Amino acid sequence: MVDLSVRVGALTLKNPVMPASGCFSHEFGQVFDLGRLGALVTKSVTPKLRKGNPIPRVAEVSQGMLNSIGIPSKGIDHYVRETVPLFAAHSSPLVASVSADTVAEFAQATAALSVPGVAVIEANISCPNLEADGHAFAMLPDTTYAAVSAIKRATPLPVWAKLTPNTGDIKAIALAAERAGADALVVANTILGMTIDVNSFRPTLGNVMGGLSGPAIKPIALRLVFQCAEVVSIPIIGCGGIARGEDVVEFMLAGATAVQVGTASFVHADAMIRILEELQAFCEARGIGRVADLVHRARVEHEPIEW
Amino acid sequence: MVDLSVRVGALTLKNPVMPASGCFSHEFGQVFDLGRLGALVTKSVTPKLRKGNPIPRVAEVSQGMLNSIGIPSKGIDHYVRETVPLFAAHSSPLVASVSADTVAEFAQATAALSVPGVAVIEANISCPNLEADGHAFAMLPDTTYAAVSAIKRATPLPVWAKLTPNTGDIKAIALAAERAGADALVVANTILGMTIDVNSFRPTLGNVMGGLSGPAIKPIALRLVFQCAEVVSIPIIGCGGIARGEDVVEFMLAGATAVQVGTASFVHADAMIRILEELQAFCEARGIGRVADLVHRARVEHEPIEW
Amino acid sequence: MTVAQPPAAPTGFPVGNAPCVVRANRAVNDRYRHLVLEAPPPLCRATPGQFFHLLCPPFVDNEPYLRRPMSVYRVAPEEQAIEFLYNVVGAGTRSLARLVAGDTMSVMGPLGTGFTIEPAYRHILMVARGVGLATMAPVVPWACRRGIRVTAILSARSPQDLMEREFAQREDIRVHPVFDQDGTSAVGRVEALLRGILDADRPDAMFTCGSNRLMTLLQRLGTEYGVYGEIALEQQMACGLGVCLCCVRPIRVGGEIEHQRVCCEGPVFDLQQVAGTWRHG
Amino acid sequence: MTVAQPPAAPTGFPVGNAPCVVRANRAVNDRYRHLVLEAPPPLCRATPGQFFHLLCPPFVDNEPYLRRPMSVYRVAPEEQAIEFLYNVVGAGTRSLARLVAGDTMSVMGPLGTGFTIEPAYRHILMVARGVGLATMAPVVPWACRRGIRVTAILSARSPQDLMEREFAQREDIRVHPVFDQDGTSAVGRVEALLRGILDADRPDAMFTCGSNRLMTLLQRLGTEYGVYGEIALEQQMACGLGVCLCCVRPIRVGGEIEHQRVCCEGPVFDLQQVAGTWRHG
Ligand SMILES: Cc1cc2nc3c(=O)[nH]c(=O)nc-3n(C[C@H](O)[C@H](O)[C@H](O)COP(=O)(O)OP(=O)(O)OC[C@H]3O[C@@H](n4cnc5c(N)ncnc54)[C@H](O)[C@@H]3O)c2cc1C
Ligand SMILES: Cc1cc2nc3c(=O)[nH]c(=O)nc-3n(C[C@H](O)[C@H](O)[C@H](O)COP(=O)(O)OP(=O)(O)OC[C@H]3O[C@@H](n4cnc5c(N)ncnc54)[C@H](O)[C@@H]3O)c2cc1C
Ligand SMILES: Cc1cc2nc3c(=O)[nH]c(=O)nc-3n(C[C@H](O)[C@H](O)[C@H](O)COP(=O)(O)O)c2cc1C
Ligand SMILES: Cc1cc2nc3c(=O)[nH]c(=O)nc-3n(C[C@H](O)[C@H](O)[C@H](O)COP(=O)(O)O)c2cc1C
Ligand code: FES
Ligand code: FES
Repeated sequence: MVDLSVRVGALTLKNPVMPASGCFSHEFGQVFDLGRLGALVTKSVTPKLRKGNPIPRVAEVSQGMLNSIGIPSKGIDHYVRETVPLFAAHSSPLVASVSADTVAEFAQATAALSVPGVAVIEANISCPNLEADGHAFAMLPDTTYAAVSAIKRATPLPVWAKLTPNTGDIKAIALAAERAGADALVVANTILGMTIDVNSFRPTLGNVMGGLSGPAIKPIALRLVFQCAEVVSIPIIGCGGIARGEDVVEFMLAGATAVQVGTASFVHADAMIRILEELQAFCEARGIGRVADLVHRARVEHEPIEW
Repeated sequence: MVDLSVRVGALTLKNPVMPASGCFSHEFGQVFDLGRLGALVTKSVTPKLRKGNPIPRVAEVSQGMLNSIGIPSKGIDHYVRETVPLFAAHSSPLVASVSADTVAEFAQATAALSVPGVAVIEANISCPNLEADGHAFAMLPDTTYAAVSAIKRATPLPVWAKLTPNTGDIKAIALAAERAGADALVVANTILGMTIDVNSFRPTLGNVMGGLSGPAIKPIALRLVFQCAEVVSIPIIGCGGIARGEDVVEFMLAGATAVQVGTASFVHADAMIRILEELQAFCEARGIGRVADLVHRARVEHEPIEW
Repeated sequence: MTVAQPPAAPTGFPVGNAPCVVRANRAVNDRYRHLVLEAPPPLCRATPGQFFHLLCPPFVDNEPYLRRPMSVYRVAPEEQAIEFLYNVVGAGTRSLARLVAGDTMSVMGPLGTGFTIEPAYRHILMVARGVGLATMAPVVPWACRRGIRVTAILSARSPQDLMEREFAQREDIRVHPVFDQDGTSAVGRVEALLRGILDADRPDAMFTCGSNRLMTLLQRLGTEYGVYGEIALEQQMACGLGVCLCCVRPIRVGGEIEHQRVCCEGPVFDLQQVAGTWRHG
Repeated sequence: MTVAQPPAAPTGFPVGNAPCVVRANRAVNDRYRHLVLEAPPPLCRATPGQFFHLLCPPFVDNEPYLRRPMSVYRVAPEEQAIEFLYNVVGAGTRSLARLVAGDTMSVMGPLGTGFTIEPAYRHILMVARGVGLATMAPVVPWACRRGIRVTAILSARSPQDLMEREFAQREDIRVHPVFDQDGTSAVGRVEALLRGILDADRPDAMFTCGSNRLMTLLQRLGTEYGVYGEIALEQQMACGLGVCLCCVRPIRVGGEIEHQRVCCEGPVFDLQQVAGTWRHG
């Protein structure tokens, strides 16, 4: 038997596979047993009520999709009252993803979310910062630091900072989040992209641009995890394009302690279960007794030349 | 008949389809007539002699590839003496891509490349800047400005600045290149990525990380072109994942005046010819008399929310 | 009581996700094709208006990545079969068209909320356009078997495109075909036809799918005549399960506009609640 | 004089890129398969050691994006056929294995520089391991037709894996099979065997493919005995045409190490010039 458990800071997960925010809700319980997952991560909620973005909200691309859901939100109270209890029966810890327009709102929302039933706050700082011209908090080290430290102060729960791949300097952002007290990093969110319908000449998304996810971004997400693991010592949760057990192995070798699966669950609703079983089979076939032994074990013999 | 010609600054191209640097050489003449292309863009050359990166230099990924060729170079003299004459017989203008480690080297190399037979200098400023800790020139506006303005001063030829998608602020970079006098922008180079072989635990590329190209990056490249077209008034040459005639239409609608095709030519050596024919058929089917009429005609009804 | 109350799934999970073998895949006419899959029992519990999420196999260059939603056209649990009628419009449906008997494809479902057909109804009116009739067709045998009379207006470009036989299946129903070709499908002409039916033989409910113009017309007439109506909507989907929030359409609920998910609150909605129209492409 | 001097291509372009129809695709043994394609004449001009770049069709999840290089195992212009022997190792070759007669695939070639076999040779020695023998096999009929004697050492894991018949084709050549199973393929044993041949019946040239250890051994013996040798190398490729510089291997040229392209300077290189070994995966 393979020991699939991993430790993300103070928290021990029964296995490293969990959903990515926005790509999971209790409805998956119609297809598989949610209790098998390492953790349960819900769609980002915001303190403000929001309708989300105009339709169409999804466009298919080569080995991936673009989404511009935005963050429709019924507010923090609704989340605490309606969503948290949905997961009370499951043994997997609940990770509440939070997003906000300002540092102060982030802190307030985080405090309000820190209720029994919620095990971790995931700070989605890849969203637009209204105090910085709409640039996402995680685009710059300063705003990353400001947001994460305010969030940390607002809660006794572990805080995971979810970074954006759209920044030009992921290492500086990762270090800023670590300095601000993040207990782990989630690397990473979707990459900004767009497509245009050549018949109508219109952008295919109602919001013009949206986030690219799925296998298409896997090599980029893996590189970001690798770069973050070079500089931080807090755990990293890899995310981006994971669709198979071997993808998890790749992310763990690059430095991730656990992983999140997003878009793959839209192609196969039970993708996370398949991934988990493939991961286990991979370890069994190679006599790897503890999946945690894969973390950061890529054999890199020399410094890469970056450009 | 569709008028396929486009104007990139002072230069008129017979059609908007040309190869991307590093994805073309005279060897394609074994498969199709090079004279049918809008321009001929050669692999970047550097003033220093370079061997290129360690092997393996290529890895396949979902709908794309990673490469870490590096820039093997036999120097500028060799290029002028051996490479330029190879294309003398073709009516399509020759675009010499140049790369260098420092601003001064860029300028010297550009001057040396400005010989009869070369029509345009493409400045590959997506390469590591040895004066800035190895970060690519095009990662920051300052270094972009410094490199492009020095290159401009060094040559009477038009200069195209090739940007990197790895920056967090493409608009600022595009503006810096325009201010520095770039005659056009090429948007964009490859995106940094990596993969790891789960059997050997080694990165699949000898250089650990490499550039992602192919259809996987198309939505990102298209977004970058769209963003650049919002801020600059010089022509943009779109590049990234183009594999079909409709992809060219998409890039032109987003704001590109011409396009470069890279990886698709490795899958089908005559991809550029197919793409050209598909583009022509697209225009014919819709009664579009001039392909140039597609440029920047995407119907965008409202400001996108970026994050 | 809604039709959409399937018995508990044998696996313990109400939504199945299973490989299904293609039994047949034939052209019905120049535009539409008919796909018959051999499906395990949990999938055969679909009710009229529900849909399946089909993973289209990669045959060529531009292979489909996401699943494609497709209304169930016919379910035959006794034959372990689910059937679809579809129109080839893009990469996904082109891939479907290439399937041959013996091929296998991954199918998830049944999904969504189907039509509400009260067993107490005596007469229902169905108004379908184009491939929308595939979505509504399973209502016909369901109603007929319960002694509910069915009147249908089927709208198509031309007689060749009309799938009257596919719609009526083996049932004895009254069909009014209307066509673009001869102008009979024009909104004014259809309105006259509808008023005739509503005046002469008031239906208990109206069902529609496939046309924004017909939707608007039926909303108006439904209010005027006080007849309850339902409509099956379409929207681009990713998950098909209510997770991703991709598939929303604006729905009027108590004076407010809400974004509701076509894949789970729908695809069938109260006709009067649908706010605004929407076209693909 | 090299063999690799094809007549001018009828299309005007020396490299063809054409859809080819699968005639047969059969297992030869547990590890290797034999693919026969119907190819237009320009493709049938391949000479021993050259290769084709095959676009493997997307059958499943992890579909191949780039082409796969494959040495020509047999060319039969009179039958308009090109043939390959391949080992199923990953996504691309798994896709090849699924092809059935009648399927079509895109094939580019012939590519690269093949073996140099002087017509004046009287005796050549061939040393092949594993699927490397597919690359060298076309040398056999070429040599035999010109009255050149062929001695071959074929190395494999076990007798079941050896494709002696595929290698010799219909020709009368001397074959020494060696196996891992019984230890006869150990470098020391092969060295003794080679020395025996080199001493008794000195060949004019040696050709090898498929093993780093055998390469090193042959480099040593080639120098010692003064026998010219050639080796076919492998390397990951993208373009296959000399454009991308992906496929380089270190080659000694005049005391310097150069990166030469396997796809065009190779795949066949002067045995003594190859610097360093390389393994995939
Ligand atoms: C609940 C539901 C039931 C449906 N039932 C049927 C049916 O019985 N028969 C039938 O022919 N069609 C039906 N459709 C429409 C069908 O899903 C689309 O025609 C199909 O997805 C088109 O895919 P494509 O790749 O061929 O086209 P493309 O235009 O290439 O598709 C591009 C993307 O847009 C989406 N898309 C395109 N058109 C539609 C559409 N009308 N609705 C939703 N998404 C769309 C695709 O899923 C894909 O993600 C139904 C749609 C929904 C939502
Ligand atoms: C000139 C040449 C001739 C060849 N001739 C034959 C032959 O006749 N029979 C045969 O069975 N094999 C031959 N090979 C090897 C064959 O190309 C690989 O086995 C094949 O590419 C593996 O692809 P895959 O997707 O199945 O494996 P994967 O391991 O999944 O491939 C992953 C990537 O690595 C590349 N790759 C993996 N192994 C090799 C290799 N050994 N050489 C080059 N690239 C590799 C693939 O092309 C692909 O890009 C030849 C290789 C070269 C370079
Ligand atoms: C439909 C959709 C909605 C998403 N919503 C959120 C969100 O609310 N908050 C968040 O942090 N990330 C969100 N994401 C990003 C995912 O959590 C994940 O970072 C990204 O999709 C990359 O992983 P993948 O390639 O496995 O999908 C969303 C992604 C998708 C596809
Ligand atoms: C093998 C390879 C080599 C490349 N070499 C160069 C180069 O020397 N200079 C440069 O500016 N870009 C280089 N590029 C980047 C391409 O020019 C192009 O920007 C990128 O591949 C994206 O386009 P594509 O998706 O069409 O390939 C190279 C790309 C590849 C795949
Ligand atoms: S398709 Fe995902 S919520 Fe409806
Ligand atoms: S494979 Fe491109 S140069 Fe050899």
